[in-house]
Amino acid sequence: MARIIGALATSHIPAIGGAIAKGLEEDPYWKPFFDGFGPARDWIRREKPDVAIVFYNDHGLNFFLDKMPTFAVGAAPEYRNDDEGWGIPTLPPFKGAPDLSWAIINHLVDREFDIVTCQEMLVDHAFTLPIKLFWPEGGGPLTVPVCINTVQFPLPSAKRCVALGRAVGEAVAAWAGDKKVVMIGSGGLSHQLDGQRAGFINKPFDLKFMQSMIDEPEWAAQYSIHELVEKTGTQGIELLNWLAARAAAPGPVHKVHSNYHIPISNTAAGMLALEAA
Amino acid sequence: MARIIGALATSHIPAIGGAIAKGLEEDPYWKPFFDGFGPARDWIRREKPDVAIVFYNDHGLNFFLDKMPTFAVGAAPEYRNDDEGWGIPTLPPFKGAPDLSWAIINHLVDREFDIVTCQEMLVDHAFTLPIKLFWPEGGGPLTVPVCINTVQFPLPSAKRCVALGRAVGEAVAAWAGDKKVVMIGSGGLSHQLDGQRAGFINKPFDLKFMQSMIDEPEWAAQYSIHELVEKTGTQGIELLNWLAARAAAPGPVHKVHSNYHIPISNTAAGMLALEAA
Amino acid sequence: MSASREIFGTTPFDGAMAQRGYALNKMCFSFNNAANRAAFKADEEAYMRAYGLNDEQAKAIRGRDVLGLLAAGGNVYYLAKFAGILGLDVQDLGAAQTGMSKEAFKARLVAQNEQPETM
Amino acid sequence: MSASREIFGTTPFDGAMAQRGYALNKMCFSFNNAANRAAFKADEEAYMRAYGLNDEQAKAIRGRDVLGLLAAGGNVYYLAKFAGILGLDVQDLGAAQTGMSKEAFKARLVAQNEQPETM
Ligand SMILES: [Fe+3]
Ligand SMILES: [Fe+3]
Repeated sequence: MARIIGALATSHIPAIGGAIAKGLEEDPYWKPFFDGFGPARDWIRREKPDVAIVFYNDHGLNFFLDKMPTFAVGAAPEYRNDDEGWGIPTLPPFKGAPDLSWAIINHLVDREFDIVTCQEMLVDHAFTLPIKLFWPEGGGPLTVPVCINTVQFPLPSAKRCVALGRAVGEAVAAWAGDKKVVMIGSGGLSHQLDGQRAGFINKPFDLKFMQSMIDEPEWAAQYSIHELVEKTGTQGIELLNWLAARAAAPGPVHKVHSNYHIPISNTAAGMLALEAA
Repeated sequence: MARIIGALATSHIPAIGGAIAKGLEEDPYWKPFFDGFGPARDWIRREKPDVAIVFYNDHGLNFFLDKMPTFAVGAAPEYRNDDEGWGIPTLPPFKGAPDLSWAIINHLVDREFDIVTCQEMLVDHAFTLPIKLFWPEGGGPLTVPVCINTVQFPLPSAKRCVALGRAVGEAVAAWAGDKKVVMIGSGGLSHQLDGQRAGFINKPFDLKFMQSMIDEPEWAAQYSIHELVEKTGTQGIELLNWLAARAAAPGPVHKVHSNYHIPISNTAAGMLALEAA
Repeated sequence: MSASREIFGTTPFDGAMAQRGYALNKMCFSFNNAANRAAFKADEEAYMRAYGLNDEQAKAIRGRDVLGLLAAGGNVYYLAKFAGILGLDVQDLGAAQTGMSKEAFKARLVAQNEQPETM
Repeated sequence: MSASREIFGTTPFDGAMAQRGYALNKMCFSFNNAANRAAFKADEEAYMRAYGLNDEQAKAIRGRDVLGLLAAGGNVYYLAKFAGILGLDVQDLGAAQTGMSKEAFKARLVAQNEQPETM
C-alpha cells in the first residue's frame, strides 16, 4: 500500500528558474528565498519520497481557452517542459507514474469529479520549479500532475478544490503500489500582476493561511473565489493548489519548516513542508 | 426568461450524412429511418425553437487522448465541422449562443461540475447530424454543444450525466434570454462496433429505454456503465446523451413521435421527440 | 473495472488499453487530415515509424487485422479513420471481427428485428 | 459575478472578458513558439491581422498599453508572453499599470513587509 508522507508547498515565480540557472542562490536578493528550502530538502533527502502528486496551474503552455479544463490529471509516461515564451531554460522531461495516474483518475470519476485526462502533457514552470526547488540535486520523484484552473473564471471553488484533494488522497492511500508519496501545492501566495491593483500583497492573510495549512486545513475554503481574489490578488488565488495538496495529505501534520519572504518578483513567496504525523 | 419546450433525441450514424448528401431518403434501406422524422419536423416547424443544447459525444475530431474531457461545453460564436477522415461531406458552420453558453458554464461550475470550456470547437457528425435531421430545410437554431466522454473509460456514470443535464436545464430556465430552447440527445441506441461482439443489438432494452425517456427519465441511471455496456454495446453507451438531454428538459412531457428501426449500419436507430407538458 | 464481470467479445477501452494504444490511436487521429492520409498511403512504414508504433501495432496495421489492432490498444473511434482509408465500413469491420462474410453479418443485423419487444 | 462587489483595479477574467479577448489571447499564446515570436517582430501588423485582432486590441499592442490590453480582453497569463517579447518583466508591467516608476513600484513591494503579521 502507498503511504502519504506529507505535503510540500511553494510559490512558483518564473524568475526562480532564471535564478537557479544563473546560480544566484547566494545573491542577496535571492538568498532569503532559497535559504527557506534547506530544512525541507533535508527532510526529503531523509524520507526519499518515490512519487510526488503536483497540484499546480498551467499558465498557457499546455492549455489554451479553446479547451480549458477545470481539473486535469496527467497520465503520461513522461511530462515535457517547453518554451513558455520568456526564455527561461527548458528542463529535461519528468518521469510519470501512469499506474498511479489511472488509479487516481478512476477514483476521481467514480467520485463524480469530471476531470480531463492527459496522456500527453506539457508542464510549465508551476510544475517544474517546485521539483527543482525541493530536489536541487536532481534525482526527483516520479510525478503525477494535477492541474487546477486559476486562469479563466468561473474557477472551481476552494471547497471543490479541497474535495478534489481529499479524493486524490483516498486514491493514493488505496493504491497497491508500495511507494512513499508526497503531495505538492504550487502557487501563490498573495500577488496580483494585472490591473491598477498590481503589486497587491496581503501579509497578514498569507501568514494566517500558512498557519491554517497546519492545523485548520479547510480554513480558507470558507471564502468564495471572489473573496479570495480580494484577499490575495488575481494570482494569489493560486493558493487553491496549496489547499488541494493539503487536503490530499489528510490527518494531522507537523511542520518541518516554513518560510515567507516579500517580495520575489511581484509575489509574496511562501514555502511550507509538512510531515504526516 | 428562456423556455424549454422539450427534448429531441436521435442516433447519429455517420452514413446518415452520406445518405442525406446523396438524396437517398426515399431509398428502401433509408426510408424507414428518415420517415420517422416527419412528425418531429412538423413540431419543430410549428414551435420554432431558437436555441438547441446538443448533448453528444465527440468521436475523435475535436478531442484526442492528450486532453480528454469528461464534460465539455462549447462557448464559441460558431462551431465548425471538419473532415473526420471518411469523406462524409463537411457542413457549413453552426451558430453558437455564447451568452447562453456562459450562463450554463457559470451555473455548472457553481454546482461543482468540473467542465472544460471550449471557445473554439470542431463538431463532428454526432453534433451535426441531429441538426440536419431535425431541420432538413436549414435555418437551424443557435446551438450550445455539450460533449460527454463515451470514448475512454472511466466514463461518467449515468447518474452523473443525469445530474449534468438537470443542472444545464436549471441554467437555461434561469437565463434571461427570451428564447425557446430545445434539448437534443445524440447517440445510441444499442450497437457495438468493436470486438467479437460486434453487431450486438438489444431491442427489448432499447424499447424499454425509449419508453422510460417519457415517463421514468432516470430509469436507465440505475445501471452502472459496465451494466449499460453489457446491455447496449460499447457504442450503445452513447445513450448517456439521451439521458442528459431528457434531464435537461425536466418535468412531465408528452410524446410527439418516436421511431425505432433495426439496422442502420450496425446500429439500432432510435428517434424521439418529446414536448414539455 | 477488475471487479466487473467480463462481457463476451468486449474490451472496455480503459486506462490500461489507452496506455498501450496511445501511439496507434494518435496515428489514427492524424487521419482526420487528408494530407496525412495521403502520406500514410504513400509510405505506410515510414508513417508508422514517425508515430512510434510498436511491433504488435505495426503488424496489425500491415495485416489490416481489426482484432489485432484492438488487442494492441486501438480504440474503435480512432481505428474507424484507418478503416476509412481502406474504404471499409463498419459492417466490413463487423464481419472481419466476427469471422463472418459481410452478407452474413448484415443478415444477422436484420435478423435482430425478431427480438422480443419487452424486457 | 455581477452579484459580487467590485474589487478596485481588478477585472476578473470571466466569460465576458474571455469572449472579448479571444483573438488577442490566442495571438499571445502563439508566442510560446520562437518562430512565431520572430514572425511577430518581423511584421507586427501582418501578424495581428492573421490572428484577427480588432482595432482596440491592435492599438493597445502598438502602444504597449497594458491596461488597454486588459480592457480589450487580454489575460495576463497570455499577455506575459507578449511582455517577454518586449523584454519586460512583471515589475515593468506593474509600474506601467500603476503609473509609477519601476523603482517606486519595487520599493512599494518591499515596503509591504511592514504590514502586520496577524489578521
Ligand atoms: Fe503562477
Ligand atoms: Fe457515435
